[in-house]
Amino acid sequence: MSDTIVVLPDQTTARIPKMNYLSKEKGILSWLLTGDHKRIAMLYLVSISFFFFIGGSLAGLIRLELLTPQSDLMATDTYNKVFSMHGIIMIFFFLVPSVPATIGNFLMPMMIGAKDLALPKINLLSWYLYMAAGMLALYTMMAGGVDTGWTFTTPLSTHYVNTHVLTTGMAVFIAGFSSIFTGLNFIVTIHKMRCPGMTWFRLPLFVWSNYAASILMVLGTPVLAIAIVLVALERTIGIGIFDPTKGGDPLLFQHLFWFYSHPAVYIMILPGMGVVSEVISTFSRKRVFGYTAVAFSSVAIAVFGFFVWAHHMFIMGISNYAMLIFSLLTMLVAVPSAIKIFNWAFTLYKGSITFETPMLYAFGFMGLFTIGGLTGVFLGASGTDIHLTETYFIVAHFHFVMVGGMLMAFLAGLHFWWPKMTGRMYPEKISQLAAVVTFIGFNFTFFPQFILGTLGMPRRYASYPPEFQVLNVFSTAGASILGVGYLLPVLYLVWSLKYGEIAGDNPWQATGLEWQVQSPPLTENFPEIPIMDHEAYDYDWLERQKEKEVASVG
Amino acid sequence: MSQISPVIWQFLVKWMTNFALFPPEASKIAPEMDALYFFMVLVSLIGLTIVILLVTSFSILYSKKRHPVAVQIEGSTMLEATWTIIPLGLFLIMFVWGSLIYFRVYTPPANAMNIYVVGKQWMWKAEHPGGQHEIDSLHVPTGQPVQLTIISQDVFHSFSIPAFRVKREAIPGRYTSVWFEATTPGTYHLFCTQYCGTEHSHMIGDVVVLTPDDFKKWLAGSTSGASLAQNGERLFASLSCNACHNTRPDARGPSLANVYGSKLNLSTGQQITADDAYLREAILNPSQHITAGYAPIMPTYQGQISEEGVIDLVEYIKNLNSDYRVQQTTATTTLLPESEGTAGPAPAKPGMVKQ
Amino acid sequence: MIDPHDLPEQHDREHHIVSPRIYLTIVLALLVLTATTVGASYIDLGVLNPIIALAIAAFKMMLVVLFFMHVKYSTKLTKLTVGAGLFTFLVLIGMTLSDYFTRAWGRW
Amino acid sequence: MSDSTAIAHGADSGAHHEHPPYQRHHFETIAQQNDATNFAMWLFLLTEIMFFGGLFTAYLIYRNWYYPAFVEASHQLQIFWGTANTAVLITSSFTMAMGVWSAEMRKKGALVLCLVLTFVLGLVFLGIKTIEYKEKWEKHHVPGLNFSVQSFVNPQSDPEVYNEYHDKPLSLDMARHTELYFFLYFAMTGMHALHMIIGIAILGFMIFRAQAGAYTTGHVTFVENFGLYWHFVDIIWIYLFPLLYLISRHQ
Repeated sequence: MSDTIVVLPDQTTARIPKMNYLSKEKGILSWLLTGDHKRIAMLYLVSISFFFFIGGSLAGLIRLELLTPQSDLMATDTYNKVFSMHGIIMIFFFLVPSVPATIGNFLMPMMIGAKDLALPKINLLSWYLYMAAGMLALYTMMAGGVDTGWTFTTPLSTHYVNTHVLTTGMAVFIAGFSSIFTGLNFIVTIHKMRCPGMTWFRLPLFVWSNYAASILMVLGTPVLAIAIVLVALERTIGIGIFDPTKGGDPLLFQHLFWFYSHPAVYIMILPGMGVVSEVISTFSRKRVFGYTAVAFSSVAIAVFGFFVWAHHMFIMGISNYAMLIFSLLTMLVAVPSAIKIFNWAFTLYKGSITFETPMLYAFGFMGLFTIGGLTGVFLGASGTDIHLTETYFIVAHFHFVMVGGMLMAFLAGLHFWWPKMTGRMYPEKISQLAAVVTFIGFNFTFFPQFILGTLGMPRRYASYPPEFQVLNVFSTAGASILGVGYLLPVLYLVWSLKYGEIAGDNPWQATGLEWQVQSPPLTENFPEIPIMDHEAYDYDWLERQKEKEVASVG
Repeated sequence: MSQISPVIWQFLVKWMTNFALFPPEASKIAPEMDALYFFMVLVSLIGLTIVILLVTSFSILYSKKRHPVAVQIEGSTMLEATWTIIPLGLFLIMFVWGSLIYFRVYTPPANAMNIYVVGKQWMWKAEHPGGQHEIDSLHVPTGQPVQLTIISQDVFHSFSIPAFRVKREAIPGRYTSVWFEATTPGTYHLFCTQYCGTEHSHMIGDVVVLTPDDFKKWLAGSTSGASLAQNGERLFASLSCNACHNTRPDARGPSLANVYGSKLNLSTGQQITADDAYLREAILNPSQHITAGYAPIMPTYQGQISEEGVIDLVEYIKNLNSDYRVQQTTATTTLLPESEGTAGPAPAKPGMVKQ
Repeated sequence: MIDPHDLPEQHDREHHIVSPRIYLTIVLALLVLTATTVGASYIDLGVLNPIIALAIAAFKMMLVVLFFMHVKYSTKLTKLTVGAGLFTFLVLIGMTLSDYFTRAWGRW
Repeated sequence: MSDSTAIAHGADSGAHHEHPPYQRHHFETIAQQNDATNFAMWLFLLTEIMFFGGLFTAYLIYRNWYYPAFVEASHQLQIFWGTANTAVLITSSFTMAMGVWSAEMRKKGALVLCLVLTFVLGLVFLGIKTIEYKEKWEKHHVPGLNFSVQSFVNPQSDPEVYNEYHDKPLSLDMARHTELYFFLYFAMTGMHALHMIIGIAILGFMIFRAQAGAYTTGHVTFVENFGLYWHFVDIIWIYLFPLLYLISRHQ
């Protein structure tokens, strides 16, 4: 018995299908004016990768600076700008659009048996907004940057810094609308475009989790938009709404900001959870354990996600009573994540598991997200929050969730669907190596930061007391390993565009509708609209399909 | 060993000699918080171990080589209920435990010694009631609950002492408080943990914990002459507060003797305890805090007194146990113009009063 | 209320055309309510003033949403969407205010 | 929202030729398309609710904190103009609803008339708003740019308002907080007016298209969705009017 499920067509005779969404039209205009969700997904993929590497380089600079206790590589204000831009770019220009706008955009219509998203032009508009926002952010960086941190805390951002708060704010505002439009498009598509027979409980879990994330995008982002507008007005004409000397409450900004930015964490992680559900099911040849529980836990996270924002403000002067409510609700929102982790683990039970790259990344996700989630409880319990918040503990916590969770999931998804997107396989061995390197590098980078945080090292410090140096050196060393781990996929994925093996329709023997059509797919996805006549993750159905094909060919 | 480059060698030496894994516990609350912390670490480790064990054992047992055909399982309500309820229970324990600690940290005991802390870009200024000022450092005695009344003059800062496990945001325009009781003499880190602008990482200092005797010596050795209340008294006089706040029968303002800690009936019908925050608000935004029976004639002092000046006034009012002091102050005020040679009401320049 | 023969094209069975008579009734009701709310504001009712004004506003909103915006005749999905919007709106306001109101209660 | 044009790179499959020209390639039926765009519009309105939600929250908080300032500041608004504007906007909502009905009934003339009426009423609303804004500017009630607390520390200096309400003078610290009221007033009504302006611009475009007969061929989704938007803007005003103008008249 071989230890892989990959079934590739005979490489000597196999060809990439002549008609596909990539070859349909040529020329740069056909890309820039496209309405095709797959092409827009590719546009997004290129642009978010670009921003990821900018944000990544900034992270590299941060780690280099922190190699020594003094602020010797950069002046403190440069350091402040670097970490601010790192946060802004990574969150608004990479993590929020990463899985939904690329993988989600590409696959959502195919998974539910539709020809496109419901609003293709809005989809394209969303990308243009994203690019406009991105360019504005880049311009800001060139023009001198911003040093408010990604949280734009008032009154610092409104009255006390002289950097480009307005342009950055505008960039975030526009990027917000880009993500509103993506979310809106997904919700409409999932509600209205499902093919015959595709009931809610036959949807792949990837669709469920993107649906939950979309709800958060649509309902949360506008509040961020208004908060930023108010900051801009406060900064330009001094309206006093966040200015304590005029009777305003600076904490109100944080209420509005975190009303979006806490759900934003779920916007970032939920689609990643969807990817992991798909990958784990495919590589263990089993239906996801407790499909309904996993589906509803996504929705539960989305709903509860709106009730917990003030846990970012426990020590910042919210009332003790409000603290009690928000802390309690925070504990509740941790439960659905726990459910997911255990359900994934039990999906493996009595499966038939293989260990291709996406599966390795998914395992990485499970381990790191478990740590990230559990350390979140440290911060949700108000007592320990006092000691741990605003330190490297919180930095480590959200990097475990965002980088260890989301980025792992993104890479899992990218490798998993790469054959579908491009028609070619990525090289397996080196990508497995990259997955392992990433995992090791990640732990080296961020685990020491938990200890640093417990020791009390504050976040956003350009210099620190010398006794923290050893752990910081570890962290920086790990970051260089992590950097290699991220660089490798870029190299071999680009390489594979030309030299990768021809993948065929369904290299993983997966059950999703997207795998039942050619790779790369046609512009209209399906020659004719499919009819869903089986449950999601029905591997027996797949077997019967194959037998039928063999019979008909024979 | 000689092959190892000196840089790495230095690093190893440093590691062996100067490597912290856990912060010192130097306050009464620290062990309590650490108990919860280690409980959480334990729960996390168990949870993580379970997940890792499940994943690795299933990966070994049910790899494609050993287990070529998957057995389809729909799910198990029992199991799912288990891993819903057990984490929920644990999380709720952590919630209750955490909240208890939270309330302990933020509810100062009645006998706490009060120290005022003003945060500004980019320094901490601590003011002891006896008038001792410190910049970027804080001297406290062991065995005595110390309450910090914190305020920021500009942006959000956060006063953090990791060794005590306490931290509190310094908010512009509002007093916050935190308390601790130091247990071990020594010097500990003091950080600003809320990002506050360019020199954020230099807004650090030392917390020096002394034995009660040493602390007394330190207090005696670093006094600047006048206590906060005395400074407040002078400010009270120079702002002519006593023109209204006195005990004369026709006084336009309420008498402030023993006002601190008492319950006041406001003109809005609310009842409020006169604490530090109330006194501060009543000076800066008087019209929202009128005592019942008085006309809203008090002018605002917003923008005229620095935060330090307000602290002096608050401290003065706090210590007003009888009207004797006010009358004395009244007497001084009448003397002031001649004695200081200034004509008319002295301009309320806080800088003049406090340096 | 509707005459099925009036439908120019029955491309959507759920599509419901509201007759002008209903629109007219609603707009008159809205104008009357506006007059009422302005009138009520001239009478001193103490705490009741804002309550009445907001209640009337809520009622007006309901009329607009149900009839002008056809939610009364729409699918459950539309109704759910409207409900979800109101719910999140109330969460934002309610939970933020929960902090502000309890701050005045003091330390414990 | 421009769902009435087929997208440029649509599928060229011959199976779709029997569909009406306004149906886009990726929808199976026109009903599905209408449903989808209608639902999308509703979701867009949800984002709008949340957008205004932030402002409403701020308003409620500060009104509670600085009640006397908010009361006296709101006395500066003229209920007459507010009421007139409410009536104008409600009527415009009615004409818009009638427009949707005309489109559904394929009455081109009626549709154009309704749209033009809505357009005009929208402009009237903005005109009245301009009168009010201008008065605020003249009385130095524009926060940040042109603000003075004169009318509140010395109400008699403003005889028109004083004769109606007999406001007591506010102390300076409270009077300063009227700036917050006026900011919220300008932010909320300004944001609302911005939505009106966008709506009026789209209306102008629609009038031309309607004259060309674009909406009276049985495909009314665009008009319908625009109607939803217009009614939503109306609803925002229905709340702004009592909150800003009315509820503090007597306090």
